[in-house]
Amino acid sequence: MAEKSLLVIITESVIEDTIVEEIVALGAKGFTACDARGLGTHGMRTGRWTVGSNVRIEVIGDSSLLERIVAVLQEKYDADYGLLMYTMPVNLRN
Amino acid sequence: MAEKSLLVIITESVIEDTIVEEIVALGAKGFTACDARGLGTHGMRTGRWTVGSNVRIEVIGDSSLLERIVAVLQEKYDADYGLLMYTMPVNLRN
Amino acid sequence: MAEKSLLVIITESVIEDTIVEEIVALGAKGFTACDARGLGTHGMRTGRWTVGSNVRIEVIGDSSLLERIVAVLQEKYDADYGLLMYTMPVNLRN
Amino acid sequence: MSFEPVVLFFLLGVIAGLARSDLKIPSAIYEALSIYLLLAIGLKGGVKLAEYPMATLLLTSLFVVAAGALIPLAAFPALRYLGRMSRADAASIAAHYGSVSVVTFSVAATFLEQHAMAYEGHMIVYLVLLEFPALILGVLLARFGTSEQTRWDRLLREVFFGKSILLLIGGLVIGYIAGPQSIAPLDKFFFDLFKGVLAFFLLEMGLVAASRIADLRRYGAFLVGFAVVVPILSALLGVFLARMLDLSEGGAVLLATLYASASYIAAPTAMRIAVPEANPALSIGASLGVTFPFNIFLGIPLYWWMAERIYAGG
Amino acid sequence: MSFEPVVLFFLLGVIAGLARSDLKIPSAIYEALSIYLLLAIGLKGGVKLAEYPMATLLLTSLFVVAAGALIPLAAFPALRYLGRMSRADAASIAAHYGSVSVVTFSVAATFLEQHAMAYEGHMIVYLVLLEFPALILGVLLARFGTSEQTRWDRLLREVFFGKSILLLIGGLVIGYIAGPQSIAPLDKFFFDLFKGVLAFFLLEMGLVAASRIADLRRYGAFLVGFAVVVPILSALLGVFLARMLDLSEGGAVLLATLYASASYIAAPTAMRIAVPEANPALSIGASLGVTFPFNIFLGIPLYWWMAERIYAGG
Amino acid sequence: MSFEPVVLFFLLGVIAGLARSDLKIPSAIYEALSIYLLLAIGLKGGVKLAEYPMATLLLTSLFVVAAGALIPLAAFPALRYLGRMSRADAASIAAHYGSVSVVTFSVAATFLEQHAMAYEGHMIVYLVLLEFPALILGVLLARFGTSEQTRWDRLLREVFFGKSILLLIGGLVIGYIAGPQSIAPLDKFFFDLFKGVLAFFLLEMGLVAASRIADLRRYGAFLVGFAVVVPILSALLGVFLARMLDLSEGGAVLLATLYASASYIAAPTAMRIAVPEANPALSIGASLGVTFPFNIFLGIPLYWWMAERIYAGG
Ligand SMILES: Nc1ncnc2c1ncn2[C@@H]1O[C@H](COP(=O)(O)O)[C@@H](O)[C@H]1O
Ligand SMILES: Nc1ncnc2c1ncn2[C@@H]1O[C@H](COP(=O)(O)O)[C@@H](O)[C@H]1O
Ligand SMILES: Nc1ncnc2c1ncn2[C@@H]1O[C@H](COP(=O)(O)O)[C@@H](O)[C@H]1O
Ligand code: NA
Ligand code: NA
Ligand code: NA
Repeated sequence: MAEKSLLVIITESVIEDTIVEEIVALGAKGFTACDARGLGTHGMRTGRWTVGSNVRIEVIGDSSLLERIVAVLQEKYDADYGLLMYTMPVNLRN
Repeated sequence: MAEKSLLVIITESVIEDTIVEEIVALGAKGFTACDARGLGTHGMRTGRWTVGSNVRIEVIGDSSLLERIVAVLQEKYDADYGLLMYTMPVNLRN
Repeated sequence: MAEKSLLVIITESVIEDTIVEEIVALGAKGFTACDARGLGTHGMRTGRWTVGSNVRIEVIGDSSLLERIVAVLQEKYDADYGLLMYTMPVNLRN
Repeated sequence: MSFEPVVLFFLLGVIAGLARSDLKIPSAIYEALSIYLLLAIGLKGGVKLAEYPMATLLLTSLFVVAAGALIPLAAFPALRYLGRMSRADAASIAAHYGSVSVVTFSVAATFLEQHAMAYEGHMIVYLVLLEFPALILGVLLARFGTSEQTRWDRLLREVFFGKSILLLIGGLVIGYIAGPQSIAPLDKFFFDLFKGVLAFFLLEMGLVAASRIADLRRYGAFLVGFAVVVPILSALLGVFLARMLDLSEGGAVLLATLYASASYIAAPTAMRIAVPEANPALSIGASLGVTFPFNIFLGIPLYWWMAERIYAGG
Repeated sequence: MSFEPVVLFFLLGVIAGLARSDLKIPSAIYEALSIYLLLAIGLKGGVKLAEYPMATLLLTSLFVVAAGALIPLAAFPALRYLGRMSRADAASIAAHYGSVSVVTFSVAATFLEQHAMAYEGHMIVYLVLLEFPALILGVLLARFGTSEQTRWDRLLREVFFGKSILLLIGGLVIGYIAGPQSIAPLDKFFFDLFKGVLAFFLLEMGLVAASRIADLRRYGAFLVGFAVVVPILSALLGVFLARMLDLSEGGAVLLATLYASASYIAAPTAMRIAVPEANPALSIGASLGVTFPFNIFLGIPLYWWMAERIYAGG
Repeated sequence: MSFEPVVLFFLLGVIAGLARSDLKIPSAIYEALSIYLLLAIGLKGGVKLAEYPMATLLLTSLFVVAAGALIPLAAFPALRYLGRMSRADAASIAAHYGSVSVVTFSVAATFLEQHAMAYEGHMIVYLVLLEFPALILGVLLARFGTSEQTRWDRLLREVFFGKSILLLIGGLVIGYIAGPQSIAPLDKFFFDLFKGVLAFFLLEMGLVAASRIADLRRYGAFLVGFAVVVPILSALLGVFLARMLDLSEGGAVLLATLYASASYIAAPTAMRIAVPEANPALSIGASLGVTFPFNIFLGIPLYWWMAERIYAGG
C-alpha cells in the first residue's frame, strides 16, 4: 500500500494523443483515459464530433512526476485548449 | 494550486439534462460527464437503452457550492431516482 | 455525511463480469463502471476490440470491505491480468 | 398461414440473454437502428398519405384516438383495485398499454406483406396519433387528486419532441412533401433494408427481454395475466372499430395490433420523467417481457383470426 | 426545377436541435457514416477515373487548385481588416472556406442526378485536391511574420493521413485499380445506399448546426454576411473556370459548389491542432451554421442558374 | 485469375495504422459489423443446408473435425519444443490456429464467387464445427499435467454461448427453419450488403493489424515462420481431405482456407479467460499480424492452385 498521487486531466479529445505523448515522455508509467463531455470556460462540449468532445485522463505517480506533468501541460496547452487538472493523494493497492 | 472540493454524482441518464441545469443554476462554472453503468439499491443498470443507463458527473468548486448542490439534488431526486453523491478535497492545478 | 472509502479498479474488459461477481459476493452493495483505455505494464490498450479494452470500476464501502476486495482481486487476478487498484477516503453524501 | 422468420431473431436474443452470452448490441447501434425504423415507417406512411382524402382521415383518426383512450382508462382501475398497485404504478403501466409499439406494428405489417394482404397506408398516421395521448392521460391519472407537482414543461417537450414522435412525424412530413418519385432513390436504404434492420433490432429486444424475465417472477401472476389479457381485449376493440370505420381486413389486423401493443421506447422515458415515483421495472417488465413476445408470436395470428371471423360475420 | 428531399432531413435535425429534443445520433454512428461517405465518394471517382486521359486531368487539376487558392488568400484580408479579426481567427476561417465540404458536394451531385444532368467523373479528383492546400495556406497565413511555432509534423500528418483525405484517396485508388467490373459487387453497399446514408448524415448535421446558431448571434453580422457572400463569389469563380476548362454544365455546377463550400470535417481538426489560438466556434459556426444550409437550400440552385446563364452566354 | 478488391481495404487500413492516421472505426461499429457477418454467414449456410442429406453431412463433419484437431495437436509440440515457448503460450497459439477465421473464409468465398466457381453450401457447417473444438483442446493442452485450475464453467459458457458460435448457429438454424422463400425479404440486408460490410470490416482489421506488426518484431522469426508454414501445411491437409470426401474443387479451396485460417474473434477472448497466463500479444500478433494477411493475399490463390493440381492429378 504505497502512497501516491492521482492527477486527473480533462481536456479536448483532439489533443489526446499529444497529451499522452507528453505524459509518457515525462516519465509516467501508465495512464487511463475515458471519453467525456462537459462545460467550462470554453463553453459547452457535447461529446459529439471530434472537435466538440473531451477526454478524462488519470495518471498515478509520485507527486514530483505529477508536478512536472502539470507544469508542462499548463505552459503548453492551458492558453489555447480547454484544460482542467486536479490532484489528490491516493493509496495504490497493487 | 487552489484547494477545492470535488463532487461526484452518479445518477440515471434520463435526468442528465435536468441535473446539469440544476447544477449550473446553483452556480457551478463547469462539469464533466461520462456514460456509466452499475449496481445499487435500484438494481442492475446495464447501460443499455436510455432508461437503463447511468451518468457520472464531476463538479469542482468551493465546498459551499457543492453543499448547496448536494442539498438540492438530495431533496428533489433522491427519493425517486437512482442517485449516489460523494465529495472529497482536491488540489486544483490550473 | 458518512465517511467511507472509494476503491477504483482498472482492469481488462474481458473479466468485467467476473470481477463484478467477486465484488458482489464479497459484500459490496453497488458499483459503477465505465469503459476505458490506457497504458500500463501490459502495454498499450487502445479500447478497441474486447481483448484490448479496459474497464474502470468504482466501489464505495467501508474500508474493511474494500480491503477484502483488494486482497481477493490481487491474489486471483493480478498475476495474469492488467490490474490497477487504488483507494481514498470520501464523504458519502446520500 | 406461413411463418415469419424475423421473430426468430427475438428468440435468438432471448436465448443469448438467458445463457448469459457475451453477445451485446452496443447502445450506439441500438440507437441508430431505432432512429432508422422510426424514420422509415414515417416515410412509408407519408408517401402513401397523399392517396387518401384528408377530411376522411381526420374524422377516422378522431375515432381511433378516442377509442384508444379507453384502453388506459380501463387499465388504470384494473391495476389499481384488482392489482392493488400504487396510483403511480397503475398510471404508468396504463400509459404504456395505451401507447403503441412501433416494432410490434412493423412485425404485423411484415406479416401481412408476406401473405400479400393489403392494408391502408394511413395506418401509420394512427400509429403516430396513438403514441402520445396515453402518455398525457397517464400523467393525469397519476396526479389526479394528489398534490404532487408534475414537470409539465419537461413532459410536453418529451412527448412532442421526444425522438420517437419527432422522427415519425418528421418522416411522415418528408414523405408527404417529397412524394413517391422523389423518395424513390431513398427506397434502397429506407425500404429494402427495413426487414433486415428489424431482425437486428429484434435480436437486441430479445437480449433485453431476457433480462426482464427474472424481474417478472417478483411482480407476480397478476401483472403477467394483465399483460396478456389486456392486449387481447384491446385487439378486439380494434377489430370492431376497424369494421365500423370500413377498414380493410388487413387494416383491422393492424389496428388491433396497435391497440394490443404496449410502448417500450417512448413511454418508459416519458414516465420516468413525469411520474418518477412509478417503478419502471414493472411497466417495462410487463410490456417488453410479456406483451411484446406474446404479440409477435401468438397475438398477431390471433388478431388476424379474430378479424377474419368478425369480417366474415359481417 | 424539382425538389431534392434529402435536404429536408437537415431541416428535421435543426428543428429537433432547436426544440431540445432528446434525438441524438451517437458519435460512433456519425463516425461510421462519415467513413462510409468518404470511401463511397472516393470509389465512385476512382471507377470513373480511367475514362479520362491522365495528362489532361493533371493539367486541369493545376488550374483548379491554383484558382481555388485564391479563395483563402482573398478571404484572409477581408476577415482581418474588414472583420477586424485576430490573425489566427482570420487564417483559420480562410482555411475552412478554402477547403471543401464533401456533404455539400454530395448534395449537389444528387441534385444533378435527380435532374439527369451529366457531369465529369473526375470532379471527385478536384474534391480531393481542394481539400488540403487551403489548410496549409491557413497555417502559413496564421504564422506569417509571427514568432509562434507550428507543430508542422502533427499538421502534415493530420492533413495527409487525416481520415478525410486518407479515405478519399484510398477509395479513389481502390476504385481505379479494381475498375467497374470488380467494384460491381460492392455497388449495393457503396452506391445504392449512398443517398440514404447522406439523409441520415444530414439529420446529424442539422442537430449540430442548431447548436451553432446561438453562437452566431454573438459573433455578429459581419461573419454571417461573409458566410453568404464569399460562397457566392467563389461559385462565380468556379463557373468561369469550368467554362474556361471546357467542363460540362453539370461539371460547372459541381466546381462552383466545391469552391462555395466550406469544410467542417477536415479543417476544424487540422486548425485546432495547427492554429490552436484561433477560436473554433467562429469558423465552425460560420461554415456549419450559415454556409452549409445556405448552400444546400439556396446556393446549389443559384449556382446552377449562374452556370446556365454563363454557358448560354458563351 | 483476376483480382479481388476487398483485400485492398485491408491494405488501406494497414497504411492508415502505420501512418498513425486519426482514422478509427468506433468499437460499437466493429461489434455491429461482426454480428452482421456472423449472422449473415449462418443464414446463408442454413438456407442451403436443406439441400444436403443430413446423414452424409454428419459423417463428413466427423472427418472434418477429427482431421482439424490434428492442427493444434501438431502445432503445440512445435511451439513448445522448437519455439521454446511456455506451455500456456504454446497451447493458446495452438488453439488459435486450430480454430478458424470467419473473415478469411468470407474472403475466400467472395473470391470463388467472383470466379464463378461453385462450392458446397454446407461448408458453413464445417466453419461452425471447427470454431470451438480447438479452444477446448487448447485448454487441455495448457492444463495437462499441471495443477492450475481452469474456470471450466466460464470457458464452456464462452465457447458455446460466446457470440461467435451463438450467432453462427443461430443464423444457421433460422436459415434452415425459414428456408429460401421466407428468407428472401432479408436478402437485401444480409446478402446484398455482405461484401460491402466485409470491406468495412477489413479496413478495421488492417488498422488493428498495423498495431500488431510492431509487437511481432519482439517475438521473433520463429513465430512469423510458424504463422506462414502452419497455414500452408494445414491447407494441404484440407485439400487432401476434400478430395477424399469427394467435395468439389471450390469446396476444397474453402476447406483448405478454413484449416489454414487462425481465429482472432472467438479464440482471443476464450483463451484470455481460460488460459490467462498466456500472453495474448503473441497469439493475436501471429494470427492477425501475419497469418490473416498472408491468407488473404497469397494463401487463398495458393490453396486454389494446390486444389487444382491435386484434383487434376486425381
Ligand atoms: N468546475 C468544473 N468541474 C468539473 N469539470 C470542469 C469544470 N470546469 C471545467 N471542467 C471540464 O474541463 C473542460 C475544459 O474546461 P475549460 O478549459 O474551462 O473549458 C470542460 O469541458 C469540462 O469538461
Ligand atoms: N456502493 C456503491 N459503489 C459505487 N457505485 C454505486 C454504489 N451504490 C450505487 N452506486 C451507483 O449509483 C447508481 C444509483 O444507485 P442507487 O440509487 O443505489 O440505485 C448505481 O446504479 C451505481 O452506478
Ligand atoms: N500509472 C498509471 N496511471 C493510471 N493508470 C494506470 C497506470 N498504470 C496502469 N494504469 C491502468 O491500468 C491498466 C492495467 O495496468 P497494468 O496491469 O500495469 O497493465 C492500464 O491499461 C491502465 O489503464
Ligand atoms: Na396499445
Ligand atoms: Na471552398
Ligand atoms: Na485453422
